[in-house]
Amino acid sequence: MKIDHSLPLEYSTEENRLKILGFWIFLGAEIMLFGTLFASYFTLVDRIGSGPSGKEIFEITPVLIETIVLLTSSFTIGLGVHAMRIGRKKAMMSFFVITLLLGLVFLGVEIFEFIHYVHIGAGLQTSAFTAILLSTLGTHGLHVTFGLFWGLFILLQVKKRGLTPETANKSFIFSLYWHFLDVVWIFIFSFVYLKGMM
Amino acid sequence: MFIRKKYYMIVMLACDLYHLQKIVYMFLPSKNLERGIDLKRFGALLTLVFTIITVLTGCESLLVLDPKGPQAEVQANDIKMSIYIMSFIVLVVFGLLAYMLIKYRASKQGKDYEPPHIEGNIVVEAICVGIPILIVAFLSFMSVKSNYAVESTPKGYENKKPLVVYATSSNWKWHFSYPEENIETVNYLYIPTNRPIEFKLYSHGPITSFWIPQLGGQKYAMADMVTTLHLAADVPGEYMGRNANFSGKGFAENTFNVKAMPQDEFEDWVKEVKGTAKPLTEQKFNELLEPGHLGQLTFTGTHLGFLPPPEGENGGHNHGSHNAKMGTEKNEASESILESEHNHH
Amino acid sequence: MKELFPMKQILGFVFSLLLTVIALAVYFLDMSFSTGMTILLATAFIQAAVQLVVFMHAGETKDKGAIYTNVYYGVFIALATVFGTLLTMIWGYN
Amino acid sequence: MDFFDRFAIPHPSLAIYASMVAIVLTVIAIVVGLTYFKKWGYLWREWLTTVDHKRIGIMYLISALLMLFRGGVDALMMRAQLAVPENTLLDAQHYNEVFTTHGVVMILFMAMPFIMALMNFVVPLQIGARDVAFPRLNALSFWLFFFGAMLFNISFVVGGSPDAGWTSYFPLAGNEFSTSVGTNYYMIAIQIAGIGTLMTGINFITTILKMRAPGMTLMKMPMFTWSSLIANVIIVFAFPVLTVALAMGTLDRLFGTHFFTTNNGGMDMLWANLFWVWGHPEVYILILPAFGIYSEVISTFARRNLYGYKSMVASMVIISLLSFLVWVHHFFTMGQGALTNSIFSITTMAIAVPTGVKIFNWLFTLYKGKIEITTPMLYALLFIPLFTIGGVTGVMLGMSAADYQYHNTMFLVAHFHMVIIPGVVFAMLAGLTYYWPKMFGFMLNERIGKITAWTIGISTLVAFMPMFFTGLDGQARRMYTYSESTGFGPLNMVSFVGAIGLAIGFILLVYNVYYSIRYASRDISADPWDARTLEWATHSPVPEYNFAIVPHVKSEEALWDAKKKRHILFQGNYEKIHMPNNSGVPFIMGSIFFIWGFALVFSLWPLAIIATIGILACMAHRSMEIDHGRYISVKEIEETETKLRGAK
Repeated sequence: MKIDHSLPLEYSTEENRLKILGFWIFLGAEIMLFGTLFASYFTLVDRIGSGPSGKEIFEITPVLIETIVLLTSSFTIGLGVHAMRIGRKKAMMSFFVITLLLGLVFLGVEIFEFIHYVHIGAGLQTSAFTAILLSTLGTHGLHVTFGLFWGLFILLQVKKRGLTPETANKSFIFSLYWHFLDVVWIFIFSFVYLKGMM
Repeated sequence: MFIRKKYYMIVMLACDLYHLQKIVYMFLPSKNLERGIDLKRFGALLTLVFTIITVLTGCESLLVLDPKGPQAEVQANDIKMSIYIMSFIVLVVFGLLAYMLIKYRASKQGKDYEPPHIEGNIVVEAICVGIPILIVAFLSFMSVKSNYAVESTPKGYENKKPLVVYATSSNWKWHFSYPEENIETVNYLYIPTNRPIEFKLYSHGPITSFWIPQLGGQKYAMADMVTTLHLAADVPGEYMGRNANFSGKGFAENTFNVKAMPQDEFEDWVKEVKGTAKPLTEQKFNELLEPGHLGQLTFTGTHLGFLPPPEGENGGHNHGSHNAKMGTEKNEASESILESEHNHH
Repeated sequence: MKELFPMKQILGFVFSLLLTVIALAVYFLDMSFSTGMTILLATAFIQAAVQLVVFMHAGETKDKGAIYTNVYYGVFIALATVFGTLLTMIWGYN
Repeated sequence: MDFFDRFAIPHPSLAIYASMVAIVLTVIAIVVGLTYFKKWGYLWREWLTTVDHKRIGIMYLISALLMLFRGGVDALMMRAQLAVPENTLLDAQHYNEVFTTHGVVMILFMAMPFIMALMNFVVPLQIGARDVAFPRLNALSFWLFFFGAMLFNISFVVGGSPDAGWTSYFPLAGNEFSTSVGTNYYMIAIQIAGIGTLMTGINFITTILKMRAPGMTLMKMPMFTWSSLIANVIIVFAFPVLTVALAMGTLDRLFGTHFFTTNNGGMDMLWANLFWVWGHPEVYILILPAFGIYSEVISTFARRNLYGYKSMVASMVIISLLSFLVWVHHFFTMGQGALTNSIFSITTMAIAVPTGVKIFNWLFTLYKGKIEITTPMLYALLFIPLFTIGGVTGVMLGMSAADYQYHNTMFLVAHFHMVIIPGVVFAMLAGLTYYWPKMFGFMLNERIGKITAWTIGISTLVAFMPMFFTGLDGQARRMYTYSESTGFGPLNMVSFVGAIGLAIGFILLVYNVYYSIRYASRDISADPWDARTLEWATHSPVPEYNFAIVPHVKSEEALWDAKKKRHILFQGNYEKIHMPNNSGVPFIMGSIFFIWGFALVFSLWPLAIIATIGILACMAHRSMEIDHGRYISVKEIEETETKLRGAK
């Protein structure tokens, strides 16, 4: 395996460069996935049947907590990648741990939010609106959940194997994923919640 | 007579195949090609093209190309026009292909002929882009124009008061409600000629498509909204109508008869219905909604009163509960209706 | 410790918080739907761009052409899908 | 017994029972055969665990051919049923199942894998790469497709086939009107295969962008590679839409949500909308690689460079964008108003322009050529006129006002068959014949091949031309029967004759394979067609590392210029070659996906949860695994090369 030392570790082999580009293309597909969910959401948002509308169920506090937490986690994982690039394994791991913990908080609040919705009669089966609302949020939430497990496995590998071209590559790709989830959340925050409460 | 027309077309198709066979020979490996034969082959190709055009002009008797109302006429004219333009394109492509194949076969080239390297030619490519763009632009213009034409009251009928008919489908029937006349029919439709008809379409179940080919193109009938179809009949007569969108087991037989007649005859019919038919009750209508086929039925009153169509405040946005009771019946449930009513229509 | 907190990233973070606060105006202030949507569209897309450039390092390698093309293509198609769907499913019926 | 009742066929017939027996017997025969000939190990080592793009391509090919016959039998049954008025060969329910599975199988489980087969086999060779970017992912893609297809196919004998059409419009496909598990199969099997396709898309874009041989700039790529790149771009952006639509459909069916139902705000047409947002680009995913094949074949056998290379590329890029902007033409008749229809009518017809450019470029490639009519070329030459008919009728359908009359009729059916069969199927058969020597080291018989091509070509015309007329005469599609008074009978009989012709054509194809395996000469050169691109520069069949030395490319027709202008392709000495290791994980993961899908179809929740955990475990294993691949030593390369040259 040829290692190119002029590049950051995560780009240092051909395989690594392939993986990073491949992941970007995957993110292109994810843009379309969430784009479709948004298209469906906007189409169904007023079709509330006999259930509640967004205005009636959205609350600003949990949404704000989720937003701040996720934005911060996106910042910390950025710092993690920076630490990785200057070879600070411990710092990098700490930032990743903080990121995952923030992700966990986000998930907790979201689960709480879901339970609340179901409790006030806005369950998955209530109306087209609630179905698409919970599916859109749920798809993002599932991505976060998946990310938590994925991040955990990467942390384990970094701990065990140190910063090698492989682990650095995985960590970097994971950071791309995490930032992307933040971007998606910004759109959810803006066009599901804020637009709904406007 | 109906069937004889089809046989005529088969004969024409067979002619096509005969000519095609001639062209086939052009492709088969043969050793001694003479110039004379080439011309014959080209002749065969031309004959083929002419045959195609003859067949197409023989199409006048096809339902869609035999319009009996202004909307169908707009569409038939569009179709014929596009067929002619497209035949021209097909002709050009076939001609070019035949020319290239006849002229540049390996067997016609010298043994050490080396085909040249040609990158492309701006002028040629500009023509290949330009002419299609012109054609597409023209067709787009026509398309948009006809589009607005078929989506509004038929031309020449603007000043006449339209007859509103609610045409609703249920598995696998059509219900026609005449709110002004306050009558309702099942699986048959009487309309006055020379008067615009405004069909309000929706469905008590799967998506269906309301289609009377000789009066105009189709439009969907859906459960959660009402769509509008503008038609009119110029000529009295009986026309075929059907659901064109697949809707399950009874789809093939999901047809209805249309009879267009002068206004006074239509009014006589309405009177007669009012005098003889039974009123449509909610209970009776729910029975009618059961999946299955029915013959032709006639009622006074309409179902629009007790089961309002999904428009206005009952429309897609907030509707819901009233539709819930339908459709839960299994298709299986009324197998018997399907069997017993099969002969009626 | 300081080397762990590069200025670019901190500024990026502050900026994204700022954008969030601006976006929140549509909730706390009273404004028309179109003004609100304009603000939301602006803040959301700028925010996405910040993430893309500052945190995701989209433009740092030779592949940046491919990466940006990919993202633009995706955004274009996604927007076409969203607005095309709205046009067909809702606006067309008015 | 309640538990087992759900697996029963709700509407059985003799054919289904016969199939059950046949399936069981076939499985037994395969198991016994493998055991008797002691081939289990071989199968596992060489095929099930392979990550070699060539072998994966061949597995796609075999699957596609199998599915072609499954879908073909469906087609024959339909045409037989409609051959005469009021026929009773099939009843309505069976007819509905048959046309549904025909559509799904032909589009998703025949045409798609056929394209994947050629892409997998050819693209890395054409760009001078050792393999695709992510060989392991490639294997996973294949197995997801394969098990998705298998899941879909068992619906025939377990639980009942879907019967709501390949478009599966709601609410007909919803719980209200489809009570069997058929549509669950549809939703989940396509989902599984679709995820595989999406990953292929990512894989091939990365491969083509990053793994080209030195010197091969984007504008020096062979046209098939270009078309594959564009098709994969469309895959990456179109398939997520299908993923979402299917997930919503699944939620509706399994969890009682109201996305597409007729109550509680559900919107049935949203399904149609999303389906076609994916569905129309899908058409171009199929047709573009086919265009690529034609470009290669026509240029090879006209003995000329491809005319208008740049405009070919430009037209494909434009098609890829436009393909996402036209979907509404599939439901012009929904009532969305004249404005919306006008917009989509114009975008639809606009696609005809770049497509037309391609047709003219092929015609001009023939100009001043030295045309040699081989079997692949014959398919290409049959394609041009037939596809033109299909294409121009497409423009006619694009005129929205007129479409109100074509929609849902046999005219439409005729149109898309005249596009897809000459466009895609002929291309795949041309590609199959063209690349057969590269795949297997011997050529298919030319005489039988040409007869096959003619049979298929003429039969296509006979089978589908009459439908244009019956369509304009008011025959709706998907009707299981019609009365004699409609007068549709004779023309439908003609179609049936055409369908039989097509069947004969495909049987001839199989016969050709059999005949050539037995009698064809194994003594062929690496470049039997005197072709122009890089894939013909290596041995036939291709060694596992593709090229012993990485080629250096100077022009868009690398091999041709090496032959004519003495460009040197291979410089330098052998070096050890890094290759990926085989892995059983993709196959195992595919099998677990199959179980997962089956569990969801029948709502077997504990099993579904176990399978989900299994899938996640496979991913976790992959994450933790250390696999640096292996090296092929210089000595081994030398041995292989000497052996292959000896066979020349």
